[in-house]
Amino acid sequence: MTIRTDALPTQEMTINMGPQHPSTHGVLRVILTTDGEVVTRAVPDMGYLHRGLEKIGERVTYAQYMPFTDRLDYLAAMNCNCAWAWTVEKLAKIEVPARAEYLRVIVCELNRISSHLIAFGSYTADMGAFTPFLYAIRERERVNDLFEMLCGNRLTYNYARVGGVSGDAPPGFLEKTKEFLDYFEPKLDEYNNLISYNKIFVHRLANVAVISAEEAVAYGLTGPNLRGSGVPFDLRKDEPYSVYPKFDFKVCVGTGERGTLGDCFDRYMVRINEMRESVKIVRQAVAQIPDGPVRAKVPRLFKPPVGEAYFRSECPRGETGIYLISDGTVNPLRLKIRTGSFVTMNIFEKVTRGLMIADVVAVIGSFDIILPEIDR
Amino acid sequence: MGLKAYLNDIVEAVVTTAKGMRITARYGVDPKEEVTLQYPEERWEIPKGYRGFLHNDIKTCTACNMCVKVCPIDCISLESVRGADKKMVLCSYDINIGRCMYCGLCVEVCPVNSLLHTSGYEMASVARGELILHFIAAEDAPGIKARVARQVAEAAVKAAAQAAAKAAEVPSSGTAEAAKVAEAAKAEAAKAAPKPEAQAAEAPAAAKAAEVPSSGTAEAAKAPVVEPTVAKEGEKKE
Amino acid sequence: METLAISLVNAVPLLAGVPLWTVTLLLMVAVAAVILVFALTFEGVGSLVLRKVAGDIQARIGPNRVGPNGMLQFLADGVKLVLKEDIIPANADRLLFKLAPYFVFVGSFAAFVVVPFGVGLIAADLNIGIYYVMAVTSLVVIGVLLAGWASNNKWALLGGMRAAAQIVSYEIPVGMALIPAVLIAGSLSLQDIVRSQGGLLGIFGWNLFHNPFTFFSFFLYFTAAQAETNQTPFDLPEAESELVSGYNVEYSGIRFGLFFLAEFGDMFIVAALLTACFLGGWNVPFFNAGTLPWIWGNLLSLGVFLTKTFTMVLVMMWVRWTLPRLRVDQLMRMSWKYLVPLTFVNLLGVSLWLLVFRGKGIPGMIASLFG
Amino acid sequence: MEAQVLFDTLKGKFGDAVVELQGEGCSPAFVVVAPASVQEIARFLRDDPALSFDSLMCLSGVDYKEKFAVAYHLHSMKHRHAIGLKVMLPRENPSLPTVDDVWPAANFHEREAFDLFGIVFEGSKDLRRILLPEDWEGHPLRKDYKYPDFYHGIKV
Repeated sequence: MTIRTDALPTQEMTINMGPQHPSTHGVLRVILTTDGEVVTRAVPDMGYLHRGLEKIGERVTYAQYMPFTDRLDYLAAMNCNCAWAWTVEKLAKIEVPARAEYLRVIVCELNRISSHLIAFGSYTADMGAFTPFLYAIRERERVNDLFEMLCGNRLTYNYARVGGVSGDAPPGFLEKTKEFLDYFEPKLDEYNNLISYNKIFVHRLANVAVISAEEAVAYGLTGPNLRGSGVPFDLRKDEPYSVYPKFDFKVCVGTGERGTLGDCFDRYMVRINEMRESVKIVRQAVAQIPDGPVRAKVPRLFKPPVGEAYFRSECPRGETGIYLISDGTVNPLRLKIRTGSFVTMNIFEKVTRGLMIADVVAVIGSFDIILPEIDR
Repeated sequence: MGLKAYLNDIVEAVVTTAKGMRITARYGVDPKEEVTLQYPEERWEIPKGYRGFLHNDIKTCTACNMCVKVCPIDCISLESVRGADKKMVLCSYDINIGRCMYCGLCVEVCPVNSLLHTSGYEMASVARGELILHFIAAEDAPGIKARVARQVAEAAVKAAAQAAAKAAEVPSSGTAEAAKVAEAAKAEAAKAAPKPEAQAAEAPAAAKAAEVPSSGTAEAAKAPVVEPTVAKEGEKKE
Repeated sequence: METLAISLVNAVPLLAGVPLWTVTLLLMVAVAAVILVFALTFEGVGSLVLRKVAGDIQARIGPNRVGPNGMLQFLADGVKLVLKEDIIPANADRLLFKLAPYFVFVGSFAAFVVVPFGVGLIAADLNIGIYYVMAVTSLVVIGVLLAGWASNNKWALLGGMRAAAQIVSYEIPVGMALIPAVLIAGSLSLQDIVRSQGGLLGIFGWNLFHNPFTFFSFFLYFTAAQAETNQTPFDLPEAESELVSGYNVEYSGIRFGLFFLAEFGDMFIVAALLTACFLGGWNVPFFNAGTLPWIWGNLLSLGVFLTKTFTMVLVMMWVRWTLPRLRVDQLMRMSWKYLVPLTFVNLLGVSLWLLVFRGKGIPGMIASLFG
Repeated sequence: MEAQVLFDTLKGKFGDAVVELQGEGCSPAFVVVAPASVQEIARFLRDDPALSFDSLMCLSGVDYKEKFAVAYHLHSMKHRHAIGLKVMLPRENPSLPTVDDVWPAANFHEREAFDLFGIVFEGSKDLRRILLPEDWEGHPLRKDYKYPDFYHGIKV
């Protein structure tokens, strides 16, 4: 799409997109300056969901902060739970029982599946096909059922604990997990047939908002958005934590199969393929899980030593890095949460220049942002 | 764009559309694929360990205050007085379930397992005040306080009397120790006594207002308890 | 209509003193009322069916609370729409804002006039039937554009502009794709077109099977008509996930209801034209309904026509719930680079065919081979 | 790359601008540098082929009660090593040069630090409040922040 600048003089129009808009994935507000349908500038305006999670962290104890991490990214609460637990454990050098680590990996990967399902589903809904969204929700409900069985809640799990997890898997959980994986794996091919390779869908996504590998690194993109640009960087592989080194899986990267490397379609396809890899990881974890305790002894009045730790883990929306400073009291001195969505929004203004309004929706969907993570 | 690519485009569009339509048609005609749960009539099986509304069994609760301390958002409030046997006696226990986020930390720390999650999850209310669960009715608190105070006073008097008797029993020994014990007991009784009296002076009025029978022992059993099946209330209100 | 009026005056002695034009007028109003009731019923039922189909396809149930199995949902929806507060935005152009829904509704409703429901069931068998439909449905553009502009909402304006661009560009492939049927029948009247597909060939007498080019015309028209009625994948003027709700975003209550009804009306018109021009219309296969007594003949042909039309409506819904949406520039490209050239090639093909084979179709030729 | 080696390299290159190595209890270790030269050092860290810290993982403002600090967490995609960079700032009028032309990723983080701590990043291309409304008073993550009772007449 080229814009003729020598055409008749026209006036630019400022449009307010959001905070109530069906496809801004929450309360994101974008101030669009458009020339007809072509966006000349799109400035994101965030903060509508700012709850001061970092400030809250300074007045609650390390254990009490766990439920708040659920609210960090409600579609991948398990990953945030575990990220917090791993950070505190890194700071206080706590050894976690092997079974707990396996359980954490299982729930993290299941949550990654359910989060990517929402990403896939809401993306297709943004593109105008509502049906795949409901199929995705259907599958996600099954994951929620599993989590409900495990920890008693369907959305805000609060499952991980400093030093382990809140409870062992109930009998039948691992079997049901396997059942789900068997059910879920063929569905991915169905999605690909239904929508991924649909001509219209491909045309909407391919060659839109291309981000080169250098740009992606410079702007600090992480997770599927970085891998969509062809950078094979996955914290689970490259900075292994927990028991991830024990599993065999592939790092999915964009290939530019239907357009340019680093376009919306690549980012979308990375997520679809990652679900397959997550299935693989969960299968291995379920097969290998050892017996034993699920919680290390952590004093009730837990005081980590004075120190600072930065821990990053691979969440569905990119790297969630927690920078934690302890002054030796029961409360953290400062914690900063660096989330994938927040950093991704930095590049938004750059990539949306010159796209059409419908493409802005495609870009938001392909970044798979979630507002609580941006606003915290 | 060559003619071949042009025609290819058309063919691809038709083929992929047909593929998609085959899948949607399959779901469309297969009634087994419907996954909707007709909620008020059908319900899913609630697993063990479901984190629903909180319920505190105040008969087992030791008023240890752990749940209040661990709650990240301060939705539990508890008031207790020290009873005659040095144990804490609850006089109010409120949970604001409008604020509660069902994280389960309080249940985890409860040493006597009196605080538990129920499987209730339905509650509709028009006023926020209704969302505060009172496990001990607010009007019973003064009565309980008065009763405990009376018991403490009685116990103190008894202890003093016993100590005095003990002291009297062993006058012949005449050791300084026994005298000391007696002295201490008296002092304790004296310390304990005035306070309950002062409270007792206030208590009758409050007790009358609340029409709590001062029969003492019967009270504990009578103390109203919020039923665990809060869900029922919600249904009734609907 | 006038002939009907004359026969009515002759038949009923009571009307002898009444001037003929009064009777004609009254008759017209009566017919219009019947069609309106039919259109409204179809639109209501259509919305219910749409939701049911959506439910089935999306692995859920769909509306099932109002009435037995949710059958009365559309009544509830209608009552809700009528009773809802009618909000006009403070800075809207009030007159145009109020006018716009009527334009849209009239545009879609007026097309019902020439729909050949049965052997004799047609409100007005205009000799320019197809052109009339195309002209009248274009009125929708004006309504949509007015709605978008008068709402004083930028999203609505974008929706209106998209609708105008879209409907105007797709008018050409729609017209071009219908011309083969006109060529074969040698008339623009829809009744004539339907009659031309009757005869002893049964379903092979349909224009769909007349020759390869008409076969393609059917699909070309289907695609272009989807776009003209703003159905997914061409629902850009509404584009829920982009423009929130497009041109009707500021409308509520019955005004919104009119847009909503018009949408289903358009859907019916497209399906009816598909049926009439390509699927043999009300022709009962291997049977001439005209030979039956008036009432039975008409009922039978009406049944056949509605069955075919509803099937087409279902297919449209099926497509709607499968495909994603195109982008604006892709929509334009699809019209001007794909549909317009293809329909022209097609038209050329049909004309040549008719010239070479003297108006005979493939099934007709095969039939004449066997005597 | 060892933090000590990196510290020595930086010390040799920038002298007094590099203050100390904060390794105790910190992971990753921090190199504390003077505020004025942070941009220069950042550019060196990014461009030096042996270091090539091309990715800024995180940039956080910190309130150490007596002082403010800005912590940079850097990572190299090429060499897969990480280091922290820290700048200590006075409580009054904390300001330092921006690094958003070194790592574009810094922009949002800097805006956040400006928003929640009031740390000014000089030369930033776009330094506005990011999470709080434009007219919010105070910087909430400061330890001495007073919670307001009302915002535009709405009870907070």
